Amino acid sequence: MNMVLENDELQDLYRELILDHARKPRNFRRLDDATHTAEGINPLCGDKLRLYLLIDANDTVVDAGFEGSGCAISMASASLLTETVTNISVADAEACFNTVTQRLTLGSSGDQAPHKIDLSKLRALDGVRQYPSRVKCATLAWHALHAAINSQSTATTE
Amino acid sequence: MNMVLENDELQDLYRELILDHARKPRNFRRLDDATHTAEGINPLCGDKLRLYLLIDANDTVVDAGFEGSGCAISMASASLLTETVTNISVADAEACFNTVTQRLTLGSSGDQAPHKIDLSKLRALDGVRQYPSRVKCATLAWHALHAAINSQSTATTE
Amino acid sequence: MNQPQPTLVADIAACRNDFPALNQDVNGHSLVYLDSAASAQQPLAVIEAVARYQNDDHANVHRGVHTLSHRATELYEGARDKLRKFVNAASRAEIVLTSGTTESINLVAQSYCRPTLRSGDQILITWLEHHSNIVPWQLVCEQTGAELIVAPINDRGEIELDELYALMTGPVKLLSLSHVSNALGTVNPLREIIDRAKKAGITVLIDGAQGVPHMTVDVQALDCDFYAFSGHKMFGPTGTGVLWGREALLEEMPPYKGGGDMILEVSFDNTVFNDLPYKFEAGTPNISGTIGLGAAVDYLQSVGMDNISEHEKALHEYLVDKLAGVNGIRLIGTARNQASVQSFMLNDIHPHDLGTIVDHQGIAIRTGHHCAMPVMQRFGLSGTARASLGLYNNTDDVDRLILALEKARQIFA
Amino acid sequence: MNQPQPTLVADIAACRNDFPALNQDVNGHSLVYLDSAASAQQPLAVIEAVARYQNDDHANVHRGVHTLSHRATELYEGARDKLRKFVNAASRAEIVLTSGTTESINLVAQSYCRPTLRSGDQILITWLEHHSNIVPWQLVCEQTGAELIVAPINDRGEIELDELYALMTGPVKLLSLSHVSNALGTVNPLREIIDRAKKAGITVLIDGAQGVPHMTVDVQALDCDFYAFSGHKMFGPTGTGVLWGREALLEEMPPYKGGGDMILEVSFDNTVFNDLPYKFEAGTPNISGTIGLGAAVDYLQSVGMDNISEHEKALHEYLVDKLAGVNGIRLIGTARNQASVQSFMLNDIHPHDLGTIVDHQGIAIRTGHHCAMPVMQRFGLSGTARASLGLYNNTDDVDRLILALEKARQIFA
Ligand SMILES: Cc1ncc(COP(=O)(O)O)c(C=O)c1O
Ligand SMILES: Cc1ncc(COP(=O)(O)O)c(C=O)c1O
Repeated sequence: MNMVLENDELQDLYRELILDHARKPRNFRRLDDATHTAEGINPLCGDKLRLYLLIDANDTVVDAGFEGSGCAISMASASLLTETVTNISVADAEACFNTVTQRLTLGSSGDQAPHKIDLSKLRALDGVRQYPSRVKCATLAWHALHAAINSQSTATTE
Repeated sequence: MNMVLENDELQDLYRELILDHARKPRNFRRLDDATHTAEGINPLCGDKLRLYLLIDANDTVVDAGFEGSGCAISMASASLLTETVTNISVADAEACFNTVTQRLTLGSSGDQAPHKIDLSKLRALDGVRQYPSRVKCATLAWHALHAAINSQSTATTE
Repeated sequence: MNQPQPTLVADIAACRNDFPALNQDVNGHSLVYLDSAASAQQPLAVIEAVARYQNDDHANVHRGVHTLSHRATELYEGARDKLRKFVNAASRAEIVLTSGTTESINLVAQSYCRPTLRSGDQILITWLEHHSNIVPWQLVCEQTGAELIVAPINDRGEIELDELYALMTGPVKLLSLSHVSNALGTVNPLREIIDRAKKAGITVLIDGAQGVPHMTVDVQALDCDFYAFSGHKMFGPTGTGVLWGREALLEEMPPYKGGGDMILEVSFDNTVFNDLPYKFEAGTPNISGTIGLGAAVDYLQSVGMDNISEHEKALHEYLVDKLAGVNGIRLIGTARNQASVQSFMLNDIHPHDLGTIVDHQGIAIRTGHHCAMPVMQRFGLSGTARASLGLYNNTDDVDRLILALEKARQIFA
Repeated sequence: MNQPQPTLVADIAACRNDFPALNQDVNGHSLVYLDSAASAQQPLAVIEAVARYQNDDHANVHRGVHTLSHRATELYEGARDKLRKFVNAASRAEIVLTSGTTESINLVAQSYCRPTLRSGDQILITWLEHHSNIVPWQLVCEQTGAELIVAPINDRGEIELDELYALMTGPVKLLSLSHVSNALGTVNPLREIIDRAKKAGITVLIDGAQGVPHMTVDVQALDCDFYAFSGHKMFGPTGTGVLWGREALLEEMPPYKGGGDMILEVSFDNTVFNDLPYKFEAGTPNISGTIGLGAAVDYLQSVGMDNISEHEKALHEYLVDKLAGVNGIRLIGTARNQASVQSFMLNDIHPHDLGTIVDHQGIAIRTGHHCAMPVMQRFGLSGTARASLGLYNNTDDVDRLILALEKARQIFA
């Protein structure tokens, strides 16, 4: 990151990890064989993304991808999400949803996710808490995850 | 009038002449042979009156009457009106309308009415100027007069 | 005065000082404001909340990432949360912010009734209703061919329950009923009526314009389907109001108005409406007014709705006693359960004249039809004089009114 | 800065001090407010007019004979008179007070169009419009079977006039068009367009939400049929607005909402509607807000609309020049006639991120779709950043924005 940021908070929001995932989102692709999918809409800005999950017979998420456009925060969050939920059970994915959204909205420590899942990268999103109007950007993909798992077609963050 | 009125303004509004006409309105009757009629509605209070005019071939008001209910001010004003416009020409009646409404709303001296018509009794209504919310009560019948002469069916004072 | 003073709730006496408008002279006399049923005065806390918002926090809501927009949104949505708690709605999605009771009722008429009513269907109201709870139904009946039917009231100004229940046996789709009559003060037995309506499968809207200022309202306990009220009658700003509706019903209703904020997505092929409650809130809302309304809720809760009810009940009894002592007074509205709203006539003095005479002595009462012409017709009157008591009134106010009425009686003697 | 300072209208510089909200720090920097197109700040004169009314004069309007009710009515109707002069309406009957532009447009859609449109009829709008000037027409088209047709815009954000005129040859009943685009700042050539529409027998509504804050509006000179605008964009309170309409058209239209004040007489057999403008004003209006709006008109007239236009034009040129110096800036909206509203993109930085970064430096800009998604679609964007300049902005504000954009560029380098 460029050194013009004399300001800690802004630096905290746009961490190198976030900017990296925003520039080069992982799993940015449509899953043609998706078993579950949902759209996330942020009415504030009109941004939309679509999340795809491939869930197998053992209720394991075996693949995840997304498409759409959005700000650095929402793109990075979606990208990190797809990495996080691949190869874990649906129940664990739902636990991740709870942990992440609670951590971002309530600032709670969020110990709902099983310890076996490494959520440390997602700490990169924590800077968003200082920007309440941007929390919705960070949680958008996660709401879409929750919707997809629960077979709803759309999630909004209002 | 009772002597409890220590206050000039109130006394000015409820002059003996007003109270007398309000208690015993003159020409309070329907004219079955009316040639012109109009209703006056005061939306503020819902009061209504209907004015009847009998206008002959020479454009003279040969008879005037009214029916309806209202406050002392509107009843007295209607009563005085019927006395004033009987046996004058339609043009003079319209001039009286202009004079009276202008005197009450603008406080202008109102010299539009021909001198031959005696409007002195109508000065009893002048006290209403101190009560802007009541001016409409005093002008209601006059607006009905104007409407009747001009073949409109209703006049409102809003 | 040889009557004992009623026991009013002690702390409430001090509330009067919270209302700057009451501290003024009118026509050379200190103001006695007995017109709260038309519109209540505002406590300083409300006036200041609005001014503070304008001075420090104003921006448009919902749409911006900048700090002021965020602050404005938090304050505005915070007011919604307060209102939700105030009427005990199950969720904030059920609190639709409107410009007042009238708009809330029109919203239900146009979005709930208009798309579904058919010729042969009926809407049921009562003779007690305010024009805002009559005309919207006349309009939608004309638009749909449905029929408006009306339950009568008795000489005390109470709904004839037997006749109301008899009417419920017809093809009635909606009952719309006031919580408290603004003209007569009648408090309707909502729990019982709603119960009967539910059993008959009838949707129920309560016009709560005169309910919320006087008593605790719990929409879940009432078990109605819609509850409408205005900010300005509960010590908040004009241009604000609420439609509470059951989420399941609101969910099914098409939007009322189109515009910004009520959509998720607009294109010329396909427009997607927003979630509740935003689906019903098109355009920039009354942000400052709603924030003021939130402050009014805080104020009411700090005084306590039960204290307010108790105070007003005692003061209303005092008023009725005193009026009874004035020669030529006829009370209009003598329901067994009555809020602190009292209509009356004095001899054959037209209410308008009465209004002017008491105003001349600094006393504000309302005179006329109170936007309830059918009630007036029911009593064979074109209007009444009405004194309505709010939490800030006291026995001195009543005494001043009585003296002024005596003077009027003498002028017209 | 090596550019010469533009010549701004001298007195206007001092106006900034009239706006208390501008005198604050946000995120540790003095506030630069560049979001007036979303909602303008209020001068102290407006804030105080509202507070003064609440402190001294509040009561319900139109219905009372007592002194406060009379004062409130005079103030409220006085605001209507000011608004009439402000847009040069022929009579006060033509000034319908609403809660804002959105409601004004919905009123026309529901009361003018809905009763008369038939399947086969068309409503014509443009790609420039705000959602509030799109969705009401989508709703009424769905209700009536009429068709919504849309004139395209070019790459500068100007309406393609030839195509607009070609569309006018169809069965078009109404043209609804913005005065000024809120997303792109385009000032539409109204005189010419209205002329063509009139010749084709088409009724014309102008969405003036972004017109009135920036320039003199004369509805008679424009010769349109309806003109809609909002109080909060012209330095007045939220929850206020106007629908100006030609008296002859308003006269024919059925009421929009039912309720108190819009009737002369209510009975269960026969309800008589009130005269204009009251027929369209059901229920207790936004009294305090409208009085504040009257004060905003006074304020604008004391500054002078021509001075405002001149100031904003110079400042907008300055902004465009400065933006041109920022590496990676792309202006969205480059109409030849443009108001002081400027959308832009900076490299591929998402507007949301840009908004947060400049907010962090105390600068409020709007980011997103600006309730004009079709405009965004036209430019292949999901949103833009938008700086909108009001009479209180100055070159320092622009300079601060430019510095903040440089910082954003570097973060995302
Ligand atoms: C061009 C235009 N039209 C309509 C509107 C809607 O105005 P309001 O939200 O005040 O109803 C706006 C502002 O949001 C606008 O900019
Ligand atoms: C019982 C009742 N219903 C409805 C209304 C209408 O309320 P508003 O004028 O605030 O819309 C009122 C007050 O005027 C009322 O007293």
